Amino acid sequence: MSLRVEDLTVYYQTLRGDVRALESTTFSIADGEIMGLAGESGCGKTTLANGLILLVPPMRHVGGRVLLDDRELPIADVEAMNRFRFKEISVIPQYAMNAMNPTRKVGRMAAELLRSRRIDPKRTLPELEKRLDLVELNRSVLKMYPIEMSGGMKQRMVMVLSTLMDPSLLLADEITSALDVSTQKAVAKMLVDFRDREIVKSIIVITHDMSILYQIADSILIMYAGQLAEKGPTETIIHSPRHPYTKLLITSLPKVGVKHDATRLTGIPGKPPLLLDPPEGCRFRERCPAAFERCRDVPPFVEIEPGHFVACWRETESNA
Amino acid sequence: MLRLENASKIYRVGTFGGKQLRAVSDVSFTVKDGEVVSLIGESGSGKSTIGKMILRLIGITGGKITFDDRDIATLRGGALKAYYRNVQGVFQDPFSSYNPIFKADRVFEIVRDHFFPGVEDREWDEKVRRSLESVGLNPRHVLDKYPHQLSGGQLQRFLIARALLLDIRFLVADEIISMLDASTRIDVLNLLADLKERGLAVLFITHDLSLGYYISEDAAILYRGCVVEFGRTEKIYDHPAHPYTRMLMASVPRLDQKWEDVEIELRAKQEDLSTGCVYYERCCDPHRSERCRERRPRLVEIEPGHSVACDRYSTDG
Amino acid sequence: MAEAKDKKKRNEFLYFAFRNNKLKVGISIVLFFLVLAAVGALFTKHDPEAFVGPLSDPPSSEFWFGTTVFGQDVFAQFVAGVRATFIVGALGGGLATLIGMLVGFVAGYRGGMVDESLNVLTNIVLVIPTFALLLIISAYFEVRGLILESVFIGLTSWPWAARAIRSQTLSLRSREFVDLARMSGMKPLRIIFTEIAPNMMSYLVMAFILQFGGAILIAATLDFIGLGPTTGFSLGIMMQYAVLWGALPLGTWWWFVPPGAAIAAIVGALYFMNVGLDELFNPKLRET
Amino acid sequence: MRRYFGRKLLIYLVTFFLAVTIDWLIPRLTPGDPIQNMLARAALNANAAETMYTYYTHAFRLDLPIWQQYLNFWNALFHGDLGISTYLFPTPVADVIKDAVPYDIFLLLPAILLSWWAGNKFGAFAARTKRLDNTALPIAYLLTATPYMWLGILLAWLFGIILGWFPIAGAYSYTMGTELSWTFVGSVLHHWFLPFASLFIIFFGGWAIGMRNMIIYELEADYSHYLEALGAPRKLIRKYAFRNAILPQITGLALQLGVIVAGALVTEVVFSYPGIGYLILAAIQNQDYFLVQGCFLFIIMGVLLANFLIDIAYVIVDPRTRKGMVGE
Repeated sequence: MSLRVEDLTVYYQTLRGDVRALESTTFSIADGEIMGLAGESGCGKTTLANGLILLVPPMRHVGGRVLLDDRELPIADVEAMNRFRFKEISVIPQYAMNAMNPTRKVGRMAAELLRSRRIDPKRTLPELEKRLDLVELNRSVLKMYPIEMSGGMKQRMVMVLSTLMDPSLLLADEITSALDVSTQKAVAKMLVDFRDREIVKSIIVITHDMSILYQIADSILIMYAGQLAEKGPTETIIHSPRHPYTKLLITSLPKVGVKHDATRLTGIPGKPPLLLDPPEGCRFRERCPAAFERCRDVPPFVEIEPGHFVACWRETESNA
Repeated sequence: MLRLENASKIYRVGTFGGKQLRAVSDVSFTVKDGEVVSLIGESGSGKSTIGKMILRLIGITGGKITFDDRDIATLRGGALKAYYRNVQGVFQDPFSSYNPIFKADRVFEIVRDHFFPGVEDREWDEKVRRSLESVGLNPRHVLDKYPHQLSGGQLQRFLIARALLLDIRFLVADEIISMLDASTRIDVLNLLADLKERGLAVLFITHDLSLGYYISEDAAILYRGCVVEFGRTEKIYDHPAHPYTRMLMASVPRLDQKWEDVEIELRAKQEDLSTGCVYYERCCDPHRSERCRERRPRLVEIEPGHSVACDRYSTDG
Repeated sequence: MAEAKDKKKRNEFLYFAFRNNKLKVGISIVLFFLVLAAVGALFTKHDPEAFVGPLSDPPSSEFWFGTTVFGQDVFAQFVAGVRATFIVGALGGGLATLIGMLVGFVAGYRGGMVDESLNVLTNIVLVIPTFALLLIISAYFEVRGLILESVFIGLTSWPWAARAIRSQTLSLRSREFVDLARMSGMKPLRIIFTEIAPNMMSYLVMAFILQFGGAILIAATLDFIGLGPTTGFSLGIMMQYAVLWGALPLGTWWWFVPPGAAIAAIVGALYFMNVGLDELFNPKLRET
Repeated sequence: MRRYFGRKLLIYLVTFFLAVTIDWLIPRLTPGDPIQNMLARAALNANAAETMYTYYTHAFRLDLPIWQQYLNFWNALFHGDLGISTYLFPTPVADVIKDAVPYDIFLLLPAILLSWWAGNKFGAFAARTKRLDNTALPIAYLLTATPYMWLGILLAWLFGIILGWFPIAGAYSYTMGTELSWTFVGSVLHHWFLPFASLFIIFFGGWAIGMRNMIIYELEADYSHYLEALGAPRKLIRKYAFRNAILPQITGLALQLGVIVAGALVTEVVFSYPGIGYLILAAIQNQDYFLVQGCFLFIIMGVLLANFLIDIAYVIVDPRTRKGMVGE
């Protein structure tokens, strides 16, 4: 079992009190699995990603554990986590476009980073160059400054840097949103290629763009307002979702070939709750067409079929 | 109604305007009354520049833009104000479209001061209430609020209501839903479609093919400042003629079919091609020849309601 | 309910303002000296120029700050000096900020050649050591008043404000609400003052505070080398007389320590207020 | 790249031209007639004053039309002839300045460079923890707020008068001539210390504040978070942040030159240290306009030259400007 998250809860400290951004999340990822993590803005997907690798103030670890390859990650202890960062768990950040030091040549920065982690850059150079070929980057890129590289080149460079130590788990945060369509497809396919070549064991792809997940993710985890709504294989989530929020989310996405005058799509009324004092129980309650009084208590995240989890009383009741 | 004839925009870049950046070159298309045209292009294709040129927010370097056959570049003072009675715009970032230190409905007051000075309060409030309801907003929930107290979707519809106050005939919607969440996007899109029913013409600028398809009859595909394909939306989507459009169709992730394995050429930074076809470097079409490098192909109609700018179809070839 | 929400935004600002101790310390010091400048004259028993006490008398109950080598009441001079300092600060700093706003707004909003030329002007005035310029100008004017000095300082120290305001205007101009205002037929000048300027209140206040402090320092330096106002008193002039008439060898520290300390305290407090305001307006530097 | 320097050079030339014009213009604008003032001081009887007036007017060629005088002024400038100092009569202005400049450079260069280095190190150090930030920073702010001359007086009083460790006037003790011997150098250093210290302390505060704000900004930058996420030690993150935060401090150095000149002038007056500052004040007090003009020109040239050198240094050190210009 590659990653096991048990009841993880992380809040943001703000001047007006705690924002309950992530509420007791439990799920697991098998080796070799690419899990898509999707949801609207503010649903907690970036909090979950940061919680796993860089839990620093203003974020606060409230509860829960994280096990990677059956070893517990000291996520709350910033110093102790350093041993795992980059080697066991790594990240391609949302801000990949300016993640590299602007005043340092890329190669030199990589060497200094490796040396600071007591790894001999000379020994890893051949592997680094092999990886550059994998992402179709010319070796001369190591002598360039970030300002001389295009958006796509920087994204692929950060991808190579972050996975240089063959981490067991890679977090890829919105890696395609800033790119244009053609580069987006190339980068997404390279990510899958890295998993196929066992450069990384498993990947969490964080994005709001469901169609990208349909192309590259094995499974998808849907989040809403800091809670897990549904997790399952990509085909089931896209074509036969069970959680009311997932259903509405999928149907509200315009697909090429759907014309307005033919089928009029519908959005989801209302807006996500503020997480400063979120509603009791299921947080989708106020916007959910199928809500009833049981929804006041928090619905458990239950496996209704092998590999398919849902947190909704309607589904678990009818299924029991 | 609105016609662009070889509209171009060249920016002076670098210190003392040394280098020139060709943002838009020789773009021509028309938007008829009550018609929605989508302008589809990736970042840096010049689509927002075209939007701003139509709204007279930036000057035009070459060619002409006419509204009801009058060149909008010549409009001054009163004539310009009359133009804004007919043409308005809504932009990408809802939160940047409001002056943060004032209440949201100040945008209505500005419209009132400049366009309806004589109207008394009661009649004006009624007019505001009606236009808010026509965009699906409940006046009681949205009036007298600061921008940060409203959601992105509400703010965008608020701006459309502002435009409707002026009974405009043409709306430039520049990526108005790209910053909204999936669920609230559809409401704004449906709103645009409903307004089209009521005779409003819309230029829908977006980088998302599926959105373009959903609401527009005609679509223009833009690449590095040039319209490479223009025509009925269904025709372009069903059988794209230009290599760039074909590559777009193959690369955009869809919810109903997996990616085909179309080979994509990943180019480093391309330098500026002032002559010849802009897509020359990345074009994988076997037809590509030296002629593509020298001559820039013009838009040629290959079937009724579907024209493309590619050497393969050029008549005088 | 809407009204409560709106008030909440305003007193939230005050709520943070009072918790920011850098701001509190800064404001209290400045207020103390302001009160001293305004009301101090009531406490002084003597006229600053008059020879009233024993020569070089250390501070006593009679003369709180002791007397000068001529027997003048140092405290009376001190109060007059603090008042002059505030006047120069307000006038000089105010003028500099006004010119800075004018140049900054026009350059930032118009852009193009206007921006280019105003920028060159700003850089020129910034590069020229304006202090040397002030030296010469004041040397050639026989009769110099406080107002003239403030005007000179204002005319030569505006580039700092102009640069800050220009960059802020540039960033605000590209915001979409300015485009929206233009599409509502608003005239450029009205856009600057009703749309852009209100958003920059924090910047304008901070620019003024820095100019205020800068003007005080320049004025004191000018006065010290004898190029200040030829009539009346200022802290700089006090220090000049002290050094000129041998306060150092005589050891009459009470003659030259208070004026310098007052300037350092006032300008230091102003900078402190500025840091407090900066933290208030951009949360990145916030203390939590 | 060439265009970047071309533009910078143009601005400096225009600035120099403007400054010189202002410098030439001021004496002509002020009320009263310089020759008249000069003669009035000499308290001659009526007709002697009359003849002297025509002689001097002719000698200083003030009888020529304005633009003619302006052109003469420029070509005299190019020949390095800044006219004759009336205060130190026969010696030409250029020589008077030539004697004063070494002391200026000897005082200013170490004060600026050392304070720049120490201030930046201290600013980076102060930004490390909240506690440090709240104790060290207020001190730095107080230092920058301190008027130059007041600190000079305090140091002179404390170390000079009370403790008597350092002399508080002149550049070397009057008892010796200016010959190159160890005792002379020792005495120069002895006199140099207090003015250097007062300038150093105040400049130090300014740099510390600038660095503290810049380094906090860099530590918040995306590349710092990325290094943290990859488990890089604090030392590397701080090294990168410091390196990037120091770049704007270089331009800061150029922008502060105007203020630094002011500080130097005053400190020299407090310690009667024979640099340009002391000279320009003496010239003003004795209404020696030619010497004043000469000093002002010299200060302008010094500041412009320093600015240009700093601009070159900045482009060499910061790849973004170099690459930015070539790339796009």
